[in-house]
Amino acid sequence: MSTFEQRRRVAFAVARKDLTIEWNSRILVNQVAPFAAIIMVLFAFALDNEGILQRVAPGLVWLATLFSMLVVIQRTFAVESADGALDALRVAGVDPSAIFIGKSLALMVQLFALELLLVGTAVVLYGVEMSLVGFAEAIVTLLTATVGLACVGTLYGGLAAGARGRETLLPLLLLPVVAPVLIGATRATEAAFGSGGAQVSEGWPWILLLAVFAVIFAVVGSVAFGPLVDE
Amino acid sequence: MSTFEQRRRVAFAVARKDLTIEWNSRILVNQVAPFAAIIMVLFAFALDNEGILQRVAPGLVWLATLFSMLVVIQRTFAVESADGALDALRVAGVDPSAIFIGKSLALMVQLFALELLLVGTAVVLYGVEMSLVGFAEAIVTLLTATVGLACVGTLYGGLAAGARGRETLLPLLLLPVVAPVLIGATRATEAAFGSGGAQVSEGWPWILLLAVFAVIFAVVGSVAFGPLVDE
Amino acid sequence: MNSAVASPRGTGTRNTRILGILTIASMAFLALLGLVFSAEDRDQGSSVRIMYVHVPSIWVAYIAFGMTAACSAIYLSSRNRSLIWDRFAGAAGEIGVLFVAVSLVTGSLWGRLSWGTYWVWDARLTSTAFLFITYLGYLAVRRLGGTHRQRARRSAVLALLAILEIPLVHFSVRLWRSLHQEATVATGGTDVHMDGLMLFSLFFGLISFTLLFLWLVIHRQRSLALEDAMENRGLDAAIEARREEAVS
Amino acid sequence: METVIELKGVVAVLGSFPALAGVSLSVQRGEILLLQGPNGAGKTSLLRVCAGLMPIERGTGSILGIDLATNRQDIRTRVGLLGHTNGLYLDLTVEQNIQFWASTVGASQEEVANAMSTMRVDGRLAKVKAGQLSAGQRRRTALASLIVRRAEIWLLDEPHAGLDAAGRDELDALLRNAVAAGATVVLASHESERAAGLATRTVTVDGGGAR
Amino acid sequence: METVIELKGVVAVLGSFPALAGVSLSVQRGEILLLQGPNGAGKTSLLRVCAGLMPIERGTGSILGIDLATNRQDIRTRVGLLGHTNGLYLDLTVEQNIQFWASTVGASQEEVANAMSTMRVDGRLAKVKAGQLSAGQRRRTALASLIVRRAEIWLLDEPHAGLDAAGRDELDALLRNAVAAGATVVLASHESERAAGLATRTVTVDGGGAR
Ligand code: HEM
Ligand SMILES: Nc1ncnc2c1ncn2[C@@H]1O[C@H](COP(=O)(O)OP(=O)(O)OP(=O)(O)O)[C@@H](O)[C@H]1O
Ligand SMILES: Nc1ncnc2c1ncn2[C@@H]1O[C@H](COP(=O)(O)OP(=O)(O)OP(=O)(O)O)[C@@H](O)[C@H]1O
Ligand SMILES: [Mg+2]
Ligand SMILES: [Mg+2]
Repeated sequence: MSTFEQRRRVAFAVARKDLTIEWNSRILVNQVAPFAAIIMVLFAFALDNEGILQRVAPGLVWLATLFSMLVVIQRTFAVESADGALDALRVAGVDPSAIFIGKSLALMVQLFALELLLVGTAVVLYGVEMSLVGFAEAIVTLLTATVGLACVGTLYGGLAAGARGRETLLPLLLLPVVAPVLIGATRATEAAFGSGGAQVSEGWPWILLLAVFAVIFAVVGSVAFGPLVDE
Repeated sequence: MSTFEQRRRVAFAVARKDLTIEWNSRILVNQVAPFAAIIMVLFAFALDNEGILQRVAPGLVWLATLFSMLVVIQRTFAVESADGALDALRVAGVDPSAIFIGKSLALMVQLFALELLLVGTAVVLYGVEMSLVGFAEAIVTLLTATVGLACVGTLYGGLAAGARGRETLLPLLLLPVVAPVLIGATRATEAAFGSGGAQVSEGWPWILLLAVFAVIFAVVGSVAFGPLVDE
Repeated sequence: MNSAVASPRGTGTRNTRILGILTIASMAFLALLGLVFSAEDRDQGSSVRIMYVHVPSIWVAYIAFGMTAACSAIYLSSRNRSLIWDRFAGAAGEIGVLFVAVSLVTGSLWGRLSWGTYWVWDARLTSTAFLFITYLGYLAVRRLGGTHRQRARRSAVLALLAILEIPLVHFSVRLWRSLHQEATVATGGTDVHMDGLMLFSLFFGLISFTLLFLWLVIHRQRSLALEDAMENRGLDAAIEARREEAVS
Repeated sequence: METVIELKGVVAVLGSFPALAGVSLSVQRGEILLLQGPNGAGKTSLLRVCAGLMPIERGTGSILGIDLATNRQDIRTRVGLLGHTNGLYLDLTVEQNIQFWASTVGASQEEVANAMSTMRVDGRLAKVKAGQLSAGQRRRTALASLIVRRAEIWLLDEPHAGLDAAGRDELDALLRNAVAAGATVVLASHESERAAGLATRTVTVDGGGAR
Repeated sequence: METVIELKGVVAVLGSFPALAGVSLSVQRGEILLLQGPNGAGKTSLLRVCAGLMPIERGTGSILGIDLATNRQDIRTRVGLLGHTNGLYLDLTVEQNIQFWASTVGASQEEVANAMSTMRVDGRLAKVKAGQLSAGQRRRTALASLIVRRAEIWLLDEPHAGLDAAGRDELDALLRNAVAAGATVVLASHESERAAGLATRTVTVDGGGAR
């Protein structure tokens, strides 16, 4: 077993590597972000009748986040398995929980950037007006939801990465689990945006739910990533 | 240039190969279909307030089709590039338009099966009651929309297949182009379902639009696939 | 376990046959209770009889998934990692999925009768659907391939994660005010508003469904054991054939 | 003597890097030409240019008399390339893979069976998915599906790599037969002794040029 | 003499196929063991079992005294494997790839620089993305990142494949140095002459067994 210090070093190395890959290839900036924006527009096409759109804006933000997340996770593990690097990682004896933490961290950074963009788009397009407290609440919602999503995404992404046909196993595993995040984050965002007359204060219990989810999956992920991915 | 007979043979060979791959790996049946069903559930969950859902059911069917289509296309080209088979196809001098037609055919079969499932789900879940004419209209809508989607999906899927980071390039290219299909198919399905008091007869103009789209992309695809994918 | 493996004719033993007869008898009695003896409901009329299938089957599904998780935990923590625990976990998972399906179907039929629609996107219904999907995912991962031990370890971890979904389903009604019946029986409170016979029938249903579940699980576990044994025998033959490949 | 490959001052770029920096080469029908040279010299790029896969930036070239700059699609129907990757469908069995290539060119069942037994991927292996094969078995399958494509020019990138001792001999025999039947072979290889015994001429590629 | 690899009747399956059908093998510290045998014999599988990547179904084994059945994670920190694939991140440059592996084991900048110059992927190549390298250059990069991992047992699957003539000599020298410094090497190869000159002992793998 590796020491705490070692594990920290490896986790940071992994996170740095993933962010460097993003930096070298600019996939997130050049492709995922526009993709997410297009999703929001598509929703508008499919759903716009009689002002439904304004009411469901927070839900759309989070749906778009989820779908983009699928894409980002697939990419982050495609990178690992393209030339057998995941095998190399495993045989290098790198501590699985350090891999988990590192990849989750990198995913968090990327997701958070994406969500800021999506929320910003929603605010501008739908003319949302937020109070200062609402703004703070929105940021806290983004942060807690992101931690949970990144952890659970990394966990199941890793499991699906080894399997043939991984493009499709991942969503099957992931979507039922992230449903609570979707609800919690949507309700909290509604509170922050004040959609449909919601009060800012109504958001905090949902944020608590998000935090619980994040903690559970951060802990479970660190422990379970090894057995799930390694064998 | 190859003769018509040759081209037909190659197109069927390609389609057969793609369907055999699906048969060998059962990805569509075991994973995409559940994925599509989950999407419908998630949408419903994120958007359900005050009966919005019933009204937008046809839109959801088509959104779910689109997202599953992305997955299927990615898979169909991942299979080509996993071991450089696309290069092998190109250097074997296989007529690109035959590849295009073959892959589109296979995609049509798969998409159509998927859509039947989704529409079936919607009918059961939302308690849609269709007249016989409505039923016929729904089938025609599925068929025409599928041809268009399969053609445009194959075209851009092939273009994205060569590129690094294809997981994200494809949706970016594809989603804006299929927006018209999304609208047309949704309106036609609304007419067939009778959602929001729509009449069955209102659907046919939309189906015409879908047919025009299908024809355009079948023709453009046969011509443009070579230049787009080859270079 | 080995007795089942040794007998090539089936997975039954004397004990399971007794269990099977018990199950059938109690099912028959449950049918009588539900269809004949118990009264119609004041509001719901005859359709309330669906309850005697709907509610026990979801509860038994909880039991099944609980068993999957427990067997998985035992598998992971035991020293010798006996595969029998993995087979019990898998068998219970499969049958649990079956029971959730029964509950979903009966629930939506009931919904059609009492709410006028098969399905609404209410928290209880949706979370039940997610539960169903989660365990479909569990079964999919069981079929991913690899050695028996890989399968066992991977799916055991997943089972421990999946069980977290159950409290979510159970408390969903309170978390999100919903159309669906609030927990009326399993609240631990004293004010149960059900007529005595109804309540009895419900609990009797729980017992008979549990018997059915046990009976199915034992058979399924044994047939899984037979499958594994067949695979082992197949492996012996395959090893022989593989050795022949050597050109020497 | 008929010239089947003719390149003059060909420059071909990858990204912005000139993988080929002015190659001139001419190959006659019936030759077995060996390309040698250090890693990164441009051997793979040269083969891909000849296969019509990589466009040329400067210079002129023709393959089997067809112009490289304008008519690459026609060239491709007449050459066969085995690259560093095998070009197999990993979810198809060995037999299905070869059948697929056979049906694209209209080859008969007999040719398929012959190709499979030549590369010894018949018997048990025929029904194994390509994704489950060992490295050498994949290489053999790729060669078998090349055989059914009946190319006039065989372009082979390190064809011996991964093959076992018997496979190497089988490959050499196969290439000699193909040449006897009128084909031309260009192969890149780092195994100088083995390849030199097979080749009728050796060209050294280095720094994007050929000598 | 210290035994670093000890396998007894090991069976390992891929899907339901016994890739190893009862292998017994023991390797002493300081050996350079060559695995030979036809395609599909089980060489790759044997190396993956020794690396702790592939679980064993029957039999017993220990690597560096650590039990293979129960403690694979601990084995992995002490062995290094070069498989048929290179295990590179194609979007990272050569230098970033090697740096990454160095930082996972805590190797110094000097070791990184040394490894890169040993495998001659320094200079221009250091800043090229791994995905843009030629086949041999990738193999070199993979070897360089193996060097910084400082394994006690080197497991190499056809390490010569793809390397140019100079690279082969460099690799041989590298392996001899590693052994002199206390490592053990097991390599699979089809290039019998070259590998036989390097190896101290040869084992033939065939039909999932070893002789
Ligand atoms: C597809 C539709 C339905 C689904 C998926 C569903 C699901 C469930 C679930 C998961 C439970 C167990 C709750 C728990 O204790 O954790 C349950 C209990 C119950 N359901 Fe349903 N249900 C459906 C429709 C209905 C309908 C239409 C009715 C009656 C109007 C109904 C009445 C009940 C009752 C009375 C209980 C027992 C509640 C308790 O005591 O805890 N359900 N249902
Ligand atoms: N985008 C790029 N930027 C810089 N250099 C590049 C780029 N793409 C390719 N290269 C270089 O182009 C050359 C390609 O060479 P090629 O693959 O033809 O070599 P090769 O002779 O086949 O080598 P090997 O024996 O290793 O297979 C390599 O030196 C590679 O580093
Ligand atoms: N799922 C499967 N079904 C049937 N056979 C399989 C399966 N998976 C692997 N195999 C077989 O297992 C063997 C694996 O051998 P391995 O890769 O260890 O061979 P190798 O000695 O490395 O061969 P090479 O020299 O070609 O690299 C091959 O014969 C392959 O066909
Ligand atoms: Mg090369
Ligand atoms: Mg091998």
